[in-house]
Amino acid sequence: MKRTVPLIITFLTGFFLVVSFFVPHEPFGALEQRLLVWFAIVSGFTMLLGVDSLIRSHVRKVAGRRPGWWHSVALLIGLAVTVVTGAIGFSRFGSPFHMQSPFMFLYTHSIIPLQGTMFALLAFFIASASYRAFRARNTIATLLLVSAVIVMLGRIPIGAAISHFFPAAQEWIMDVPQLAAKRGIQIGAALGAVSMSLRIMLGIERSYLS
Amino acid sequence: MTRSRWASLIIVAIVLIGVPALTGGSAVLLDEPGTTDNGAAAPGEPPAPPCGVAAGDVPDDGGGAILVEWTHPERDAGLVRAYEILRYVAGEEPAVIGEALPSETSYVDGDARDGVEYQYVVRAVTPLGSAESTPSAPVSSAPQWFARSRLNVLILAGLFSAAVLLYVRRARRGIDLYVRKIPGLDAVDDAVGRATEMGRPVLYVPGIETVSEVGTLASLTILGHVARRVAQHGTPLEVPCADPIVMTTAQEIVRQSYTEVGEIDRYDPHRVAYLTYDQFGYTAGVDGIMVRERPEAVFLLGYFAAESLILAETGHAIGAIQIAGTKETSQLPFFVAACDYTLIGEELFAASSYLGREPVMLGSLVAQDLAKLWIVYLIVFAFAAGTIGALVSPDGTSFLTRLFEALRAWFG
Amino acid sequence: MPEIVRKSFWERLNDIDRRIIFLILLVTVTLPLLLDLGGEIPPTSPVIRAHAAVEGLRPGDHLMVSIDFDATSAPELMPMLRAVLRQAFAKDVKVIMLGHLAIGLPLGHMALEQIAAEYDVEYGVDYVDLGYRPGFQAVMIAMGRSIEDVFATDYQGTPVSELPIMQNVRSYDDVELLFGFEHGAVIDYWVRYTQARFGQKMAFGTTAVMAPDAYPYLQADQIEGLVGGLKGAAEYETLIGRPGLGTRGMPAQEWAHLLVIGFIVVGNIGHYFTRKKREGGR
Amino acid sequence: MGSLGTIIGTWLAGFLTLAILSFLYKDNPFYKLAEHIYVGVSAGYWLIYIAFFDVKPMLWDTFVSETGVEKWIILIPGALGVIMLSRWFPRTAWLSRWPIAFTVGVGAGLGVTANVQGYVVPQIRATMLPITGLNLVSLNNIVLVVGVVTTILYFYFSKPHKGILGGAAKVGIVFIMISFGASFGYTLMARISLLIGRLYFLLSDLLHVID
Repeated sequence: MKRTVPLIITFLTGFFLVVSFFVPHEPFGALEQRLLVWFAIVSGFTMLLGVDSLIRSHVRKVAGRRPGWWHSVALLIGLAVTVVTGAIGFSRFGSPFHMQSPFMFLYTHSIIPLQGTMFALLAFFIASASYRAFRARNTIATLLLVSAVIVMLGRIPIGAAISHFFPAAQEWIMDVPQLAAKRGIQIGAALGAVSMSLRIMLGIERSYLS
Repeated sequence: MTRSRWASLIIVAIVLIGVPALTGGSAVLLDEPGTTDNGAAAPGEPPAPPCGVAAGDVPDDGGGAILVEWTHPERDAGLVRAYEILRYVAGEEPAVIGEALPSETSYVDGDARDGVEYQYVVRAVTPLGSAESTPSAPVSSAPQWFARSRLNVLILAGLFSAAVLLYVRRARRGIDLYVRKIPGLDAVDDAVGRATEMGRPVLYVPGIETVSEVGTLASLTILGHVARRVAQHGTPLEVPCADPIVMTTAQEIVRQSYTEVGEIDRYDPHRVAYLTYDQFGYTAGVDGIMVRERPEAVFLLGYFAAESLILAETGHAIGAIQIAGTKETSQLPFFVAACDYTLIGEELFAASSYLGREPVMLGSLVAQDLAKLWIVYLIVFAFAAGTIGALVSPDGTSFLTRLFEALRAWFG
Repeated sequence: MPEIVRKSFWERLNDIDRRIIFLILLVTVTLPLLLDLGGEIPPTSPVIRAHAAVEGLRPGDHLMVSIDFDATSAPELMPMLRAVLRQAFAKDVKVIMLGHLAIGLPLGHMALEQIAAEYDVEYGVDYVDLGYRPGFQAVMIAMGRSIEDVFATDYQGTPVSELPIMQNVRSYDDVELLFGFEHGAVIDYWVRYTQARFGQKMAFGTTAVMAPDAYPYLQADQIEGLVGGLKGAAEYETLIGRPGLGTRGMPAQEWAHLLVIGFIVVGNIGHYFTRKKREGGR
Repeated sequence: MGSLGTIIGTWLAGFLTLAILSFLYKDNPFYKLAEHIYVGVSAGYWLIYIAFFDVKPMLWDTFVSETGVEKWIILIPGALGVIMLSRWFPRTAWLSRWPIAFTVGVGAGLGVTANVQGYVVPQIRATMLPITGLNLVSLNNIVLVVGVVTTILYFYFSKPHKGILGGAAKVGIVFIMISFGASFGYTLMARISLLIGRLYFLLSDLLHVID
């Protein structure tokens, strides 16, 4: 019961999705859409488990007065304030996402800048990674380096000003060798993914519930 | 050595030949497209109506849809604002059911009742008035039992599945199978070992997607292996999750691994925890764990987007051994640049077979190789057929050219 | 034998603290922003056409601005939005803002309030923010008959019937131009529904990634103009004579590119010399 | 929100921006605070988001508006969701494997067909290219075919990489490296414009150094 039922559920879910892909006739055709809606609903409930896990782990830190516990207080306050403003937005404006809702104020002035800044860190990390990683250690590493530099130069007006070679070479590298390797990788990865999915569906691979 | 040098030389030669050729040839691409002059004098009377209105059941669907197509010689005059599609059943007045752009010559009526016979009229709307076509012949929609356009997928997926099952069975019967070394996977145990020696934790990042993404499933199976090693050594394992379903699944897997090696008492579910579903919020949190817990081994396996480099660079900065892997080709370069080992695409999916060294699993790797080989044959064959066909008769009438075209057409 | 080996210049360069790299990058990007080093970017035809479409409006005409992007594309699209709003307010054109991305609209609203403060304009009279309504296709189509049917109130809940600006605006017929700022598929629906069906004149600003997809619309004369990416924004700023983030951002962009290439070159020189030393010492 | 709200909001945003940027120097209490606020606020945000855009329309609204069988069918995923919550109680925790099995099944089922249809078939088709004569397109076609084939062979697991296979795999890795270099360089511009966006916010909206 504890092991067989989940295996059957996995198999049937996967099987019906595959059938739905090939059989447009009702009731199979709409199964894919339906199962995806179900998936979204189940993940909605699971979100409660996630938030519960987050709250518990930080309540533990606060209760145990672990180092930096007051940061956990900030986290819990942030979480609570967001959920409460969301509820206020829902009850007063009919949607938490209404422009006037305090929830959106929080979104605009905390999540947007936080998101933008974390994202912007990439500019720094891409610089430090290029400094360190692009070294002509051997033939293959040299190719990596040369193609990166050509594409970098080809994407800015100065590159074109130096020589028309750069924008043209940039385009060619992106369109031909870059695309070729990407395709090769994707075909292999797709086969790997199909075989992995099959193993899971058929219960050969079952580490998730063994 | 010499062979790789030759290979590189060939590639460099191709680049050197190809690029100048392109520089010469791409001048057209760089030109700004001129604005088309639209000042043709408008005739003072409504245009001719659309003609040749043909309607038919949309193939390969669950019914309820009819495709309407038409031609309109007047269209080039640039006068048409839109096409209106009218529908009626015998004995009723036609009513507008939808519109199409001036550039379109077809419309899908997704609101048909199966079995009911409809007729369609297409009306061209212009500032000078509108013009209606003659009605189409009566048609009805019907559902199909099989999506014929997906026959190729069925055949390919079927053949491949059969190969996987066949080789898995063979493997079960104990036939010894060779699998080449995958450096990143060989390093998994070393990394856990080193973390144990240093008395530092292991950090396992299963990506930012949920379990409907196969890359996440692959990552979770590798997590099982890592967790067993970790449990044997008694090393702490941190698994921060961005998706609650991944969290619950990972908790099951890690708990199971601890149980298997008889260390269930050491399992702490709070270390397999949810952070936030927000891509960069998760990144910020994992970065925080990295700089504070100072893990010695960091695993970045699964689906990653832009955050890949933020995580990998932070991991590099704290001096951890990093093993990364994803099938996202756009993120692979960053992992290669910042991590010690990177599992590229298929290697990520091969991992659970490889790490387990279970013959059953290795069987599916052999099946994958067989499929790859056939794909290579197919591509080379098509290349040869297309090339020889084009050389033999450039007008495209040779048997080989037609074979080539047929092959391509079969693939969609 | 063990001795204290003094690291050579190249070795130290090789293991340089990455924070120095961060600092250099920060300075390289900040300087052009601060000092306004960017020359004017010569405008290209799609941007000139977009600018001309707004320029062709007369005082009192209505410009509808649609915010169809969110924070991730804001660095590219906000400069365009600011430039277009400045151009409109300077010409006494009335601005009606709305959007099809609920989570992006606050960004547009902030820009609207900011730019409006620079001019002698009043909310409800010269500009309005209608906010967001779900279901963008339905919204687009319904506005062809009556804007008030969809947007009975503005973003604050004030009935549009009480807003002077909306007194003369019933449908697209009273909107002389629509300018959409796009980072996704919404642009296709604007063209498909609003342009094709109602003949609405429209121009767009898009991210650099999206611009090639929108190009066919321009070639087919379905849209009046197209502004693509930070470069397009810089061109637009040149046209309105108010350099902004686009103009300043372009040199920052280029400098940073060159800097990263410079890092790679320096890293390789360091690598070359230290390798010689390593091999010589053996 | 009035202008006071905007001012407070701008300063909050400014503080958070600087706090995150300070991570580049080293981990510090400000980053730690911003990080915790980010995790907390965004976890709350997504909880609300999923509740409002997933569970409410898909489960609640469907249940309320539908009649007949559909009304009851939609309770199946609802029940699975509730079963998932059985993890809260150790004695019933094993039940949660049912919904987990369902979600994994969705992933596996999609994985089988989507990968064949989405990657294998179109990529093979796109790589079926001929030489049509002495021209640029033909040259590019050769490079493409060689690149795809050798990259595929690089991932061949069940034979040692020696002989022809070894040679092909080495050419494959050359293509892979060129590709990685190119993708890396291609992304640079977008990343830098994000940084420009953030710095502009700091210099303009917060500090008013530039307009």
